[in-house]
Amino acid sequence: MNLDYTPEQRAFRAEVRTWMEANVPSGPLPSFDLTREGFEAHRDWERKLNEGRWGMVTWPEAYGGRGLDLIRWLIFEEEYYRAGAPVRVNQNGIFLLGPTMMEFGTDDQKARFLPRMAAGDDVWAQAWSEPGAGSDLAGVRATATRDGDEYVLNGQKIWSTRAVFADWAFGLFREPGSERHKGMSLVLFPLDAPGVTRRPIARMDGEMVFAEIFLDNVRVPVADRLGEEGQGWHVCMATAGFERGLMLRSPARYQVAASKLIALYEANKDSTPASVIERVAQGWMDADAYALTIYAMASRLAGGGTIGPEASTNKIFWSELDIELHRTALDILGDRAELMPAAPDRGDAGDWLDGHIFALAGPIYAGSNEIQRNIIAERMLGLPRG
Amino acid sequence: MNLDYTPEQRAFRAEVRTWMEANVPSGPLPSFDLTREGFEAHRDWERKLNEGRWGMVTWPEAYGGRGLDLIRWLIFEEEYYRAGAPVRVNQNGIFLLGPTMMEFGTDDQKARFLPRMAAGDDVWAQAWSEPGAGSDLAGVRATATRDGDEYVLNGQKIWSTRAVFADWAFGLFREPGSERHKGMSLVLFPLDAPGVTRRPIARMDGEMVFAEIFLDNVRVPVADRLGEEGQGWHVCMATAGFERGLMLRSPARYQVAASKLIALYEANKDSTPASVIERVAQGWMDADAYALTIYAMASRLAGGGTIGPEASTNKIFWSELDIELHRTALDILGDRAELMPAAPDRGDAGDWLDGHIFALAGPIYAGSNEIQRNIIAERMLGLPRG
Amino acid sequence: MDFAFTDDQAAITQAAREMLVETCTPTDLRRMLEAGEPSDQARWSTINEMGLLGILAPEAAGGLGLAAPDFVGIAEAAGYVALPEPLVDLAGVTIPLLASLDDDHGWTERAIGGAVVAIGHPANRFVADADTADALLLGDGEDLHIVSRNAVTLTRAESFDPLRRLFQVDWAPSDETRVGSGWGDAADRGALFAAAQMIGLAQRSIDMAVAYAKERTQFGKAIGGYQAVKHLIASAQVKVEFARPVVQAAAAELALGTLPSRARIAHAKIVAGEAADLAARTSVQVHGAMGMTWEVDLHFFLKRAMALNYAWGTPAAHRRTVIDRMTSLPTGPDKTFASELADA
Amino acid sequence: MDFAFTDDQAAITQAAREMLVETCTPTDLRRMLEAGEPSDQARWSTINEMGLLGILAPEAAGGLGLAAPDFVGIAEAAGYVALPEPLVDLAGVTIPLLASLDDDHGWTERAIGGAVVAIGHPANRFVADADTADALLLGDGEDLHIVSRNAVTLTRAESFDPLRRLFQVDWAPSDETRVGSGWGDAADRGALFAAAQMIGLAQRSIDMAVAYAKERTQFGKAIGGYQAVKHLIASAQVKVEFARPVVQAAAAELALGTLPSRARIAHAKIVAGEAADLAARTSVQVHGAMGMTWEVDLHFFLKRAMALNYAWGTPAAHRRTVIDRMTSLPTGPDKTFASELADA
Repeated sequence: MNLDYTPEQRAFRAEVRTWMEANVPSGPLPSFDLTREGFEAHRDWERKLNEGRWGMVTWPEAYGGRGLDLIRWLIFEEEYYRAGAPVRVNQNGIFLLGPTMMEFGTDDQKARFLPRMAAGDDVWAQAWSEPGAGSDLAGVRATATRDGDEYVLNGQKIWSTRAVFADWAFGLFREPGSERHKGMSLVLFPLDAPGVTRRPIARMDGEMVFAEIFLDNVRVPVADRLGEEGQGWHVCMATAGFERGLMLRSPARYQVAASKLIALYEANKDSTPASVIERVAQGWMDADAYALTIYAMASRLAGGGTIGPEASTNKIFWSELDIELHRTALDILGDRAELMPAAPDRGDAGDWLDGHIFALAGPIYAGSNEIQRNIIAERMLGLPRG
Repeated sequence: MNLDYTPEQRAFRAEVRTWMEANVPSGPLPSFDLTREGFEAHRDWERKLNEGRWGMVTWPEAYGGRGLDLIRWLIFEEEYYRAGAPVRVNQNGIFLLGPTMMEFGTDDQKARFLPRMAAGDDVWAQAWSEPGAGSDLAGVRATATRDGDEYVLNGQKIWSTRAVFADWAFGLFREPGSERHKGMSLVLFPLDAPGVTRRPIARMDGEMVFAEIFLDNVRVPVADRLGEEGQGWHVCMATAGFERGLMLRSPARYQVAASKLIALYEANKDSTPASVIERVAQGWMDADAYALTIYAMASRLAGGGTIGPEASTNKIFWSELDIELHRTALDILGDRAELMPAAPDRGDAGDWLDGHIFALAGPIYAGSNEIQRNIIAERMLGLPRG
Repeated sequence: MDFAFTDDQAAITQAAREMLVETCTPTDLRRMLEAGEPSDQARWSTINEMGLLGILAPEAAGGLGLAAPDFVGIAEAAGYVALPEPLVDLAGVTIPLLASLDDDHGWTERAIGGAVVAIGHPANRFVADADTADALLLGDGEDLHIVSRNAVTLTRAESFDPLRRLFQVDWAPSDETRVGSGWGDAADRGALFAAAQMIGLAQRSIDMAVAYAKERTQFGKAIGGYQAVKHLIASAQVKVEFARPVVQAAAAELALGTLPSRARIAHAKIVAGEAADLAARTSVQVHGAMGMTWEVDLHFFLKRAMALNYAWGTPAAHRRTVIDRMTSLPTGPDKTFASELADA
Repeated sequence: MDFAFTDDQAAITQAAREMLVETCTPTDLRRMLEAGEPSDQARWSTINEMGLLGILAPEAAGGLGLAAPDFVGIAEAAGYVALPEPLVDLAGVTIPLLASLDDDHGWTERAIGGAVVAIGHPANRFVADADTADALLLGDGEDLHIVSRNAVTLTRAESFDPLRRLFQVDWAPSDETRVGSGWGDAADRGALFAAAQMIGLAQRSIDMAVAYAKERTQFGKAIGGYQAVKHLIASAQVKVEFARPVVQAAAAELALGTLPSRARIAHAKIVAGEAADLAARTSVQVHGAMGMTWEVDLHFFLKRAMALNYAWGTPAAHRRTVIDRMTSLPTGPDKTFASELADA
């Protein structure tokens, strides 16, 4: 146990910091969910990252990555968030589809898709959930009917991030007549294919951050199935593991949020009861605790260990932390909390309201916290099912 | 809606206060659970209360009570707790058995038992729970086998309050072979009857506040069954309603505790972070909110309304309030919190530790809070069972 | 001592609630938003015809001469439907204040008749409903002024709650516009009736969660059958059950105007806000991803609850009042009601 | 940067844990209490033979010369079994302090060999284990003194935790007893290893809840099959999972002795205490009425957790340290580790 960064790790941090300082756009980019223009601005940022080989840092060098170990990945993320760099429009590719394809894809698929994914040439949407399925992925009803060398896709997907403007999507489809965990396949499809319709879903504040995808006899080659036919559940669980676990939620974002909260408190000290500093301190401690725990997990993985159901504890912790950080900020803002960005007299209200709405989704998506507690109880602690 | 006490209510309060000031023992009585001497001291207090007709104030005058309406009962309780009067050793009689007997008892039973109960001549223990039954009262296994004009009682009861020194007990017994809610009867039995063995159960701090009762062919006359044969569940549910609901937990105890907490905070202000006053204030607000809610319920009942499953909300609220009041006090006491009464240097540690242990039982007994939340969800809000 | 509402109180509350629930459905709210209508004239006429606006105004001024407990259930119902029109501020706060002025320039009567007087109380950063107001009641130091809508410049301060219309007001006081001095108990009234609305909002969030949990299935059964969902909702309902009587008591004691009565209002505002917040978040959780969308109606209630929680004094400010009362005056079981305590 | 324990660290921790779990069962604790034995000599000999007492003492003084991360898992195991003997205070706090003295009068060596030196640090109101001590390390102003057990008068301060033996000590300092000046990092060590014990206590409470929930049935099924019970226990486990690495990080950074490293210890003490408290209360709830009894073993762990939560600095005191660090030095994702920050 040694909590000092090595000279190499320090040098790596300096390298990232230098690159970010030189390249991170000075202002925020327009939303990638709202306009094609915003989406393309984010794609450009992905291209710039890829040029610096900072796009897919955890991927092997062969696919355009740097093959970073997890500690360096954490350092990279720390510097990325510290620099205030844009949210990754490529996120589904980096953390979900990319690693899954490396594990389950054919050589042809890897060659066709991974470099374009890394370059931002193909931006991917995920198409897992369906109306009525929610946390119950085995309840998927969209079908892939085999017709020679093609699948014919039909059905409806929902809560697809990036789907409005993305190029491709990956989703779960089942053989007609199959049930629950059986007979499902993970299929890739272009979002401009005939028969695909996308409909943005407005979030409660009017922002379009999700989409529905309707598939009406969409034909895709069998070669664009990822993994074996009927093994979609298995492939998908590997992917879900990535999402719930270490990868998607790097601690840096919460630590940056905690630092902003401290600054907000300091700036509004005179109008805030002294006790609020204890909530601020709790948020800061929890953000650090999350970072320390992820460092510990990363070290365990580096030493050949694995992450199992304890990934569910991460999900619960960060989602509750995120809400609490934002609730504290809104309480400090008081009657400024409700103001939308264009309102006068907002002062330093920043994007806490937007962040709060986003945080409210935390305990719901990527497997609701109720499901996560079941997993902890049953798979980690061995309590009986049902 | 009128939140002023009437002149008559004020006069009543003054009457209670005068009597209490003249009669409440100046120091605490020895525990009624620990020694016969302590038990008898409490019985003497019950006798004194009865002499002043302050024993069973909610009972009809015919049985030695005052037939108080609920508002006056609340005023009585306020003055009782305000005066720091002893805990009622007679509690099972006042609130559980007495009202049940008035509703379900025969004239003979009422004449034989109620006056002695009111006078403290018979102190009653309850004998409902059994090992393995807990919150599932329908899981009772103790049996009452009919033998002519007698029942032969066999089995084991647990968590019987007052049972070590009490004179009589009332408990649920089932006809051999009957199942779940059917075939149960509520039977009264003397605790010195042949075949009855009592074993005190030590609480975690060594205090004996419960007992087990073992019944080995205990013969009681059929005339000592309360309610119809086989209707024990029905009778018992009426009693449980009293326990969970309005009666057993008068708000005054929490309001007195909150006032003590405020005093503790003030006395230890210098060594306590300023933020703790917000927890103290929350405790005080919650104690008052509980009182206001009970006043509202009492008014509703006085107007001919009924209390149904919302009694379960009371149980949850007071049990959580009680824990939070005590946790706050222990946090103020800091390293004095763990000290037992005889320890030096306790300062104003009072009985917060003892109260805390007692409070920990709150969410468990009289139907666990998990059961109460089920009741609220299913019976109050109409969510589906199972 | 009687905590129950009178039959009259129950009847008027019931009538108002039925009218509001019927005329102010989420569908109505959506229609208004799509049409860009700031308020619904038909509903406002009905509110007016029912006499709700003058409920707390003296009979001499053309009102019903009733008191806060007569209005608290109506304010709760207004919260339950997330009413866009300013019934609560007008009937609960502004009209009683207008009626207390030496010379109200006739505005009490006009307001009772349906004219909107927006109130720029210093407890609030912006003025709600100023765009549809006939006049604005504004403060300049201690002085109160009534200014015509045409005499002010409004800048919209867009709220997260699209049905809440807030404005920054630029205006100039003059001798002609001055109508009196001092806000009286307007801040207390504002806080009290905001608390009442939050009780309604909390119950609405819970009712929606219950309805959804009965209908929505996961893993082959209604999610309301899962204990985790039941307990989430039950815990929110407990919060509401122990906040509502606090609001009602605060209403009954409003007229005392003492520190204890004001502390009870502060208490009510705090706990009603907490109940509304917990209920809204619980309902979002129960609704799953759907609860995050514009499409599901829940957000109307969540947004209003958040806005009201910080309006008419933040929870932090109200907590200071509670602590002030708690530490300066006796507490205990015989001191529950403000009438038992002289003010400090 | 490596958060993993070395094989050596894992091995010694594992060995110590197995020994403690085997020799310090609740049955053993009950036997000691019934016999009125303050400590178990056989177990103390084993602890001594395993070299655990000198683990943090310099090799020159006869110790193993290891560092806090080597001991943190052992302290956790001591908490897991509610160890009555003063292994943690002695090996973690007192012996390193003795070893740092200019002239320890030979007590370092004796303590490494199993002699008990009780410590009267000003962070604690009473002196634990003074009755079985061979000597006491006490403070008089800034001066440290070592006093023989026979030279002091002890008054028992009975703790809720019957296995925790606290004493008020009456004594008189003299030139002969003076051994040095200043407590060094003893308070940090005390807090750190108390935190480690609380992690063990938390996990023990959870493990007991899990075992009971699997076995106990209600309404015809194991209570651990009910979602409400599952979620209670799962929430407690989450607390533990995010407290343990904080304690480990605090151990790794102890030697820095800077404000950030001390704030991490304070952080660790706070969250370990919260985890132990939540886990104990959760376990009581899961155990139902049985959890309230002396008969069920749970109370041993609940009591120790409560005592340690307030020992070696209360949560309130530690929170002040955290806030001090947070407001006076930079925060952020590149400032997680104390080594990244100079002290203020």
